[in-house]
Amino acid sequence: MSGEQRLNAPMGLLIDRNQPVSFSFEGRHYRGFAGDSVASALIGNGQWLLSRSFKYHRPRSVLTMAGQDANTLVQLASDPNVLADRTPISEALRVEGQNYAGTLENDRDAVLNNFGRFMPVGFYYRAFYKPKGIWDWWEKIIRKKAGLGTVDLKARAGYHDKEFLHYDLVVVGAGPAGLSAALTAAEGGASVLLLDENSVIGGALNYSRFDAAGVHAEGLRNGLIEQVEAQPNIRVMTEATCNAWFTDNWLPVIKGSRLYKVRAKECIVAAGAYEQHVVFRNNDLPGVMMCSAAERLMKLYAVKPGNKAVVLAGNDEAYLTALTLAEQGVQVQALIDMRDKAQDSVLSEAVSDAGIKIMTGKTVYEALPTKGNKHIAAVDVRSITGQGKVADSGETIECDLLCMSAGFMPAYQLLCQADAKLSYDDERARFEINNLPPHLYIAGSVNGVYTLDAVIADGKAKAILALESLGKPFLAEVPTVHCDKQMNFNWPIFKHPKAKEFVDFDEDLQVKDIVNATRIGYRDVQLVKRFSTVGMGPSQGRHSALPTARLVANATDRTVSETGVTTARPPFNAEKLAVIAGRSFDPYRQSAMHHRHVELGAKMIPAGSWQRPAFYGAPERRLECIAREAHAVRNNVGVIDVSTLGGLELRGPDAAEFINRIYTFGFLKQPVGKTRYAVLTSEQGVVIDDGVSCRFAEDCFYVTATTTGVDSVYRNMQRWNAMWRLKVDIANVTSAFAAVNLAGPNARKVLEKITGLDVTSEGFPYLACREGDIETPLGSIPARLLRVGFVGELGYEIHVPSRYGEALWDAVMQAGAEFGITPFGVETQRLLRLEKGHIIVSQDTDGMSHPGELSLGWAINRNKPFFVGCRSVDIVMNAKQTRKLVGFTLPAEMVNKGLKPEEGHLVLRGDDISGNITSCEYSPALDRIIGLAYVGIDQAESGSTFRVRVNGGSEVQASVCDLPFYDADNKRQEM
Amino acid sequence: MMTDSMTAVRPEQQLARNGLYRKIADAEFVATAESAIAASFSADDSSAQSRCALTDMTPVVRGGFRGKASADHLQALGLPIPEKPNQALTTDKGETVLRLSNTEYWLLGSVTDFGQTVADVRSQAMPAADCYPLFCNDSHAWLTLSGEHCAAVMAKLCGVDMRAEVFPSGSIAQTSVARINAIVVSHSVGGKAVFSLLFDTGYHAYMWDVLLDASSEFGGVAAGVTALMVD
Amino acid sequence: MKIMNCPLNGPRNISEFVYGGEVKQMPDPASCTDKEWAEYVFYHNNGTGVVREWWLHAPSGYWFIAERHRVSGEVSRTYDPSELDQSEFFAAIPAVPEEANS
Amino acid sequence: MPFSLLKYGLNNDYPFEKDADLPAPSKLKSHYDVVIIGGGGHGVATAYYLAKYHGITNVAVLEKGYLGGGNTARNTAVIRSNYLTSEGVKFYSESVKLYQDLSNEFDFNIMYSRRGQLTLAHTDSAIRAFRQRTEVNKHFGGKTELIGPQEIRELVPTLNMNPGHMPVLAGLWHMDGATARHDAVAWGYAKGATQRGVELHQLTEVTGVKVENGKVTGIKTNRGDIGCGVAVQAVAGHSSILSEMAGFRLPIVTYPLQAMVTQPVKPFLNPLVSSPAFHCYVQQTGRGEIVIGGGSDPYPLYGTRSNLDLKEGLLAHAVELFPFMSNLKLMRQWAGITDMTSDYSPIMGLSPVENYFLDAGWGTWGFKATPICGKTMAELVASGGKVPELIQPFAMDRFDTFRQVNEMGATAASH
Ligand SMILES: Cc1cc2nc3c(=O)[nH]c(=O)nc-3n(C[C@H](O)[C@H](O)[C@H](O)COP(=O)(O)OP(=O)(O)OC[C@H]3O[C@@H](n4cnc5c(N)ncnc54)[C@H](O)[C@@H]3O)c2cc1C
Ligand SMILES: NC(=O)c1ccc[n+]([C@@H]2O[C@H](COP(=O)([O-])OP(=O)(O)OC[C@H]3O[C@@H](n4cnc5c(N)ncnc54)[C@H](O)[C@@H]3O)[C@@H](O)[C@H]2O)c1
Ligand SMILES: Cc1cc2nc3c(=O)[nH]c(=O)nc-3n(C[C@H](O)[C@H](O)[C@H](O)COP(=O)(O)O)c2cc1C
Ligand SMILES: [Zn+2]
Repeated sequence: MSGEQRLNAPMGLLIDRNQPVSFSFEGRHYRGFAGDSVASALIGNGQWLLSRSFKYHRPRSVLTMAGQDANTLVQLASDPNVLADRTPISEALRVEGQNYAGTLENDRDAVLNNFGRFMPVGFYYRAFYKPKGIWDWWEKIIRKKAGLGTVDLKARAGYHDKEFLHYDLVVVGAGPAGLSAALTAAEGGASVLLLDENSVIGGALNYSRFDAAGVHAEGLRNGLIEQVEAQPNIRVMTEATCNAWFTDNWLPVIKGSRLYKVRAKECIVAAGAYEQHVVFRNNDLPGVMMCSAAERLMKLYAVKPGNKAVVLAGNDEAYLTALTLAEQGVQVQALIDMRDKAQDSVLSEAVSDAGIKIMTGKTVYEALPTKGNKHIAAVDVRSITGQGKVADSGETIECDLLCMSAGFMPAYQLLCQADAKLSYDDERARFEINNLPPHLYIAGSVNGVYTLDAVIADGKAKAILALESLGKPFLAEVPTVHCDKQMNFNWPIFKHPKAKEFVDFDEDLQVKDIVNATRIGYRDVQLVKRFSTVGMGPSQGRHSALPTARLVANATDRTVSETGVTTARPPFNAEKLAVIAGRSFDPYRQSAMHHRHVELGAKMIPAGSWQRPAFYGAPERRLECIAREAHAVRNNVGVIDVSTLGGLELRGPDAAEFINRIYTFGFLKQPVGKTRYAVLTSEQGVVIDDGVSCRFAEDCFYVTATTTGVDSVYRNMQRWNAMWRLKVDIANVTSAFAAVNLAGPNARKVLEKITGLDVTSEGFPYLACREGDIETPLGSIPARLLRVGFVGELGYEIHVPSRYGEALWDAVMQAGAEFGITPFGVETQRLLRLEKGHIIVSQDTDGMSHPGELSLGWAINRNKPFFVGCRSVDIVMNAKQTRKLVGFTLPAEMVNKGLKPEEGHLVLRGDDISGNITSCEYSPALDRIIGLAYVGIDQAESGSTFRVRVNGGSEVQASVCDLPFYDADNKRQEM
Repeated sequence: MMTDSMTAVRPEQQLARNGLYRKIADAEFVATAESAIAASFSADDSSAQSRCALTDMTPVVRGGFRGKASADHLQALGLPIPEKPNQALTTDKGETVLRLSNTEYWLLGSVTDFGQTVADVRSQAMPAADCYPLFCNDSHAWLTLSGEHCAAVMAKLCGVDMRAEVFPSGSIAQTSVARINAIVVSHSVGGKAVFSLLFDTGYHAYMWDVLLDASSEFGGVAAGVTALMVD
Repeated sequence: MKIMNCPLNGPRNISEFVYGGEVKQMPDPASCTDKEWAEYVFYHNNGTGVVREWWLHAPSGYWFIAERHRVSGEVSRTYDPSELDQSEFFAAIPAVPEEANS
Repeated sequence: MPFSLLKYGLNNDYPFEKDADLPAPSKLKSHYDVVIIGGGGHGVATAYYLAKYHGITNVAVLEKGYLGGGNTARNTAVIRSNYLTSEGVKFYSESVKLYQDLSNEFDFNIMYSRRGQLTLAHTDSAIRAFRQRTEVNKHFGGKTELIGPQEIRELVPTLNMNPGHMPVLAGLWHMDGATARHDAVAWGYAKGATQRGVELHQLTEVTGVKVENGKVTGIKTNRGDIGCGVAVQAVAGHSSILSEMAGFRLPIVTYPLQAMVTQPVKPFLNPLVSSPAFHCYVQQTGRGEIVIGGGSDPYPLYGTRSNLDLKEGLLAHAVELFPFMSNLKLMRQWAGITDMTSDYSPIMGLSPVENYFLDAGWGTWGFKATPICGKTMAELVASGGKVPELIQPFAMDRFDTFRQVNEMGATAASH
């Protein structure tokens, strides 16, 4: 653990010694090399302490050097919980520690370490709530200690986008298994995407040693990589993580700030295996790491992980690590093998020949810290006397590095997400993955195959299977794969009376925590997880799953297979929200006249995906604007863009019959040239949309629908006709038409100027529809005209092909200029229609409103055999009615009293709620407050009064009145 | 780069307009029968355009027919009929016939006559039954994406594989592009291989921005129709 | 993401489709009991086996029928609704009146 | 340090076996007075109140997996009572009241945390609906207000008031909004029930329901058949499967519902925040993770596999609302199987089979109802089938009479 010393080449595969990089950690400056990770650069500088643990604030340092643990989580300026062993350094990068009080070095919260015994597993459930109410106080204190890093509230996402990719075969992991699979598949003619999360391909070949001489891997690696890179059918993607497996081989691959969504016809997962730790006291001290971590430090970064090492072996791999350590000048004090002997005697001879003492049948019982607890200083080595049991005394061996390997756990995450089953072979002490879905294969160490030749054969074998499934049979025999290498020591767990033998580093969970959870009754491994939080931290159980399963099995008299492990869920690695969110697609839709409204200063509001003018003018003068616009419509002429209104074109010999079945009214006898109100009920008998049906020919109807309802109305129509099979063509023409409603006493005068149609009250009476031309200075526009009365004045809707929409608007505005034509918005329209007592579906109706409650009985044809919802309408209308939508006014003196009921206020009856206000406005035309409300059926009589509770809790009396409020005999709209 | 037969015009002087013209106001527009189409941009760079270009074809006339008699009707008018749904055929004069279902056909006008031929087809007498003209000239906007990176641009917006091997000229995908329903056609316009996108006119400006954004990685630029008129 | 095979458009991501409910037979509204009608409107088999369902391919506006397993999610068959007899949809097949069809 | 922890620290024998929350597994008896199918929160709460208030303890709770491993383990633990209908508000308010005392009642801390819930309105129709909910809530004594942008900024200064094309116009501020350690609720009930003599049988799957003369008489399980006087089905996502065993159909469709959680960060968000228009709600747990939830999957399925699609949309929305969350790291995504009714209200009470009682249709909103469900279902059982007034509106036959209790607007994406 000395200063800036780096090993010589060929160590340091990833770094460029010619490119020094300086950065800071906790305010201190350090130098590393391009290619270094934050962790390798810091350790290269002798800075071991990287983070503080979640619960006890224990000092932590690298464990895997592969981003598979939470020990290296650090804070970047606006990026919390960043993996120091996967994050490259860059010039002037500022890195901080996280989760401490004071400094990382002197964390005041580290005292929590001494109180561990008062915090048994699940202690939160057993304290802090007596006396009643005290929890509120405790909670605040406890919450302050929660969390790891800190979010930067000013952070914003950079640019993140996504890309869809399609391949015959995706190979996840470019270790020997993946390389060999990709090569075979590409040779067989498949298009292959080969993914690896690291910056270079090769996987374990890059850092691991495969034989005593240490030569086999190098040649193999170079050969495989060269061939893969030369193969045109293979696309290699590095620094790319396959972050989940979703149904039908749908693979999210994250590379930098881009999310690739990859569809693979076939997928081979060659993701390798995670080395496992030995559970003993203080196994979390800085300087205690996986064998593979030490190898990565040396091979990838040329960092010497220590000067005096002890290697703790549960398999032969650790022997190889000992050899590399020795070769790189680390004094290996001892190789402690928990087994009776190594499986491969060649290896143990090589280790002995290197002058390393091999101690078999022993384990590290405890790691002893330096003064200050920041690093390992020695190990207490004991003979193993039984499962998890050790001799009463042993020997102490000094060291500043402990490399351990208890075994390997397959990288099962992606496969578990594919519902593969993880089974445990109690005899061989290893997991197996089976029950894979079709088109998904595993190869290499994830498949429990460890000898290099077998790994390569396995990759090839799976590629041949994938090729077969692709219909590209490969004329080669499927190699048989055989591997009897024993990787796992079956009980690498040594409980210590003083505890701190960590099973889960993320959550600071010790052996007793797991065992005690089962003793308190949480026996299922899933309950153990939820009670103790084992496996719920940032590394999601990559290292705790196996020891937990073993401990739970042992404590509950079951086998590990019976116990199982908890479910691995997406994502594979923690993923930034911004990457998944991506570039935000927020589609918006504009009418052909949109820019005219903006130019006129409209306040635009959303209406479904559309934007519509609410009114024209400054938002703070809303009421004034609405009043002005309403006045213009009532007394002169106004125009509103109604392009967003849904439009459906129904044509064919059965068009009338079709509409007759869809809508409640009768349409068979609707005359050509006339419009009819059309109400739509759901199959439950609830009013869900309304519009106007225009018959332009015997076999041609144009039906309007609400802005937000039309898509679903259209879909439902199509579905009904897939069953009815009537001769009708149904088209959603909403976007094909732009439209305005020209309304007000002077509407006819304006219209006259721009059309040759007979627009007199006889020639074009109320509720008629016409086809004709609108004349503009730029030419004439074919139009459909509907004489309708939604706002209660003489009015014409003019619908034109949308390409003419802007010209239509201009023509109307120009023709109306001499009358002072006033554009009006949706909010004004809402007031005007309220004065006429017209309902707005979804504002004045809710999910239960049936035609009876809305007094729409007149719009239901009782003589026809069927319409959608008819039977339900019968049932609900025949049942006892409970409420009704009525018009109401407040006494004249209530105007301007500040007691106007608002939409949503309640109607009361005694102590009960009997209804609610759906619409309420001050009507300038009537100088009264008017509205629509659901009231109890007994309150619905015209002239009767009811109470409304308004803002502030006071009540007002409203009286039921007949509709419409305005122009009761409809003279104005029919003039 | 305008040919002599073209008349320069501003879009707002024409009767028919669309939701995009303000966004591409820096283009030089020429007149179509009733509208204006962007012919070229002052910043036109033909090498950039050949790599990746986005062109608004909305002013070019389109038409459509649906019903059992549609195929016969079109055939009688001399148009080729694609054999199966989701296939497209292009005529010698440059119109493209899309077959969208068993009984639905759309016609995309040629860039050389801005769709006049299609307009003529639309004005022909209709069969007495089972053939209904569609409204796609107004309900749908039309953009083309051209250049060697078309498939790569689409890969950022759409889940259908549009690489030439699997989506050759003559293919149609009715799918979702940047969360909007769209019809994507691989065909040629003015002799140039393009992807045509047809989608709800209300989203005209939205889709333009989305496509430009996606193509910026490939140096994508806005181009006028003259960029498509290669011989 | 699941792939759904649209009879018109071929295999597509399931996000392009809209689920439209179980295929149910409508009882004769003119003669069924209220209870039978309520069963039709509100109640579902919602079983764990293969269910016949309505699906819409939204970009092309095409409705079809899929037979899908409610646990594995596997879609065993998709086809045009015309392949089903109308009696699968209606206990009493609605008649087209003369005047409408003239 | 609270005194209660000292005893653990000072005693080397901890845990004392008598302190066990749950007893060891036992054999099934041949007959129980009451069999409760489903060991989720609702099932064990029913057992608890049966034993506690009604002295009925010859009760077995049968759970096919592990205790509380269904939706109880999967839900985002939003507890609130700001519903829309009078029936709903009365019912959920009772539940919230019960929740507040549970830790002390159980002698087991469920970490009930009253944070307040803020639901955002981005359109005027949402404001209308929220006003009505506010008023209905207040009418029944709830603490709910309709608040404006300024107050929203003060409550949640980190919120983006102009997300996408939909500015935040108003908010429904529900001061009673809370959360709790969801698993602990099931454990606390199970502990209280088993200590009073109820048997909890995990890994015991019900495979059939014996009905004779229209009356339930027994239950078949993978561990053998048992007789029963009364059976209660409380199986949430599996409701239709159980009802089919008992011989009837339900007005229920089963949809997956997903949720996700980020790695823990230091606390920055106190209230629960939800935006129905953005189909998204977020909250920060006591451990510092951000829990994010949204809308149901778009088609029915009996599966807990999650998908990418929903996650993409949901996180896009979460980041719109809280842009700085873009650097947070998502750690886990999961799903539950929910039993949706068409009116977003539950189905409680009698079934077509005599003595076979229903607690179903909990969809995406039933965690908050756990205490009151247990209490009313216990009353129903103890009274021999007299339906308590509070749950009468939720009878299954409301569908036969077209009298739904429509909570759709008050439930979507706020649970
Ligand atoms: C992602 C998500 C978020 C949610 N968020 C909220 C929220 O914020 N607030 C809220 O109030 N609600 C929420 N909910 C809803 C809530 O989780 C449920 O309504 C509630 O948990 C239902 O409780 P339960 O006890 O009825 O069901 P469960 O907890 O599902 O228990 C039912 C049990 O029955 C068992 N079972 C099923 N079949 C059998 C059988 N044949 N034999 C034996 N046992 C069987 C199951 O294994 C299960 O354990 C959410 C749900 C999900 C999925
Ligand atoms: N000494 C060690 O620590 C160690 C570890 C594993 C394997 N090995 C040896 O290596 C050989 C096995 O090779 P292999 O090919 O099975 O494994 P491998 O470890 O060589 O390769 C797996 C590769 O997949 C990558 N990867 C894993 N999940 C990924 C994902 N979701 N997205 C992108 N990349 C991902 C890993 O980073 C790694 O590079 C055996 O001989 C085995 O003994 C040694
Ligand atoms: C409110 C809440 C918070 C959660 N927090 C975490 C967490 O911090 N870490 C974790 O791994 N899982 C967390 N989970 C998810 C559970 O691990 C698990 O995914 C969920 O209970 C579903 O079970 P399953 O995934 O085993 O099927 C949380 C779940 C909920 C409901
Ligand atoms: Zn939801």
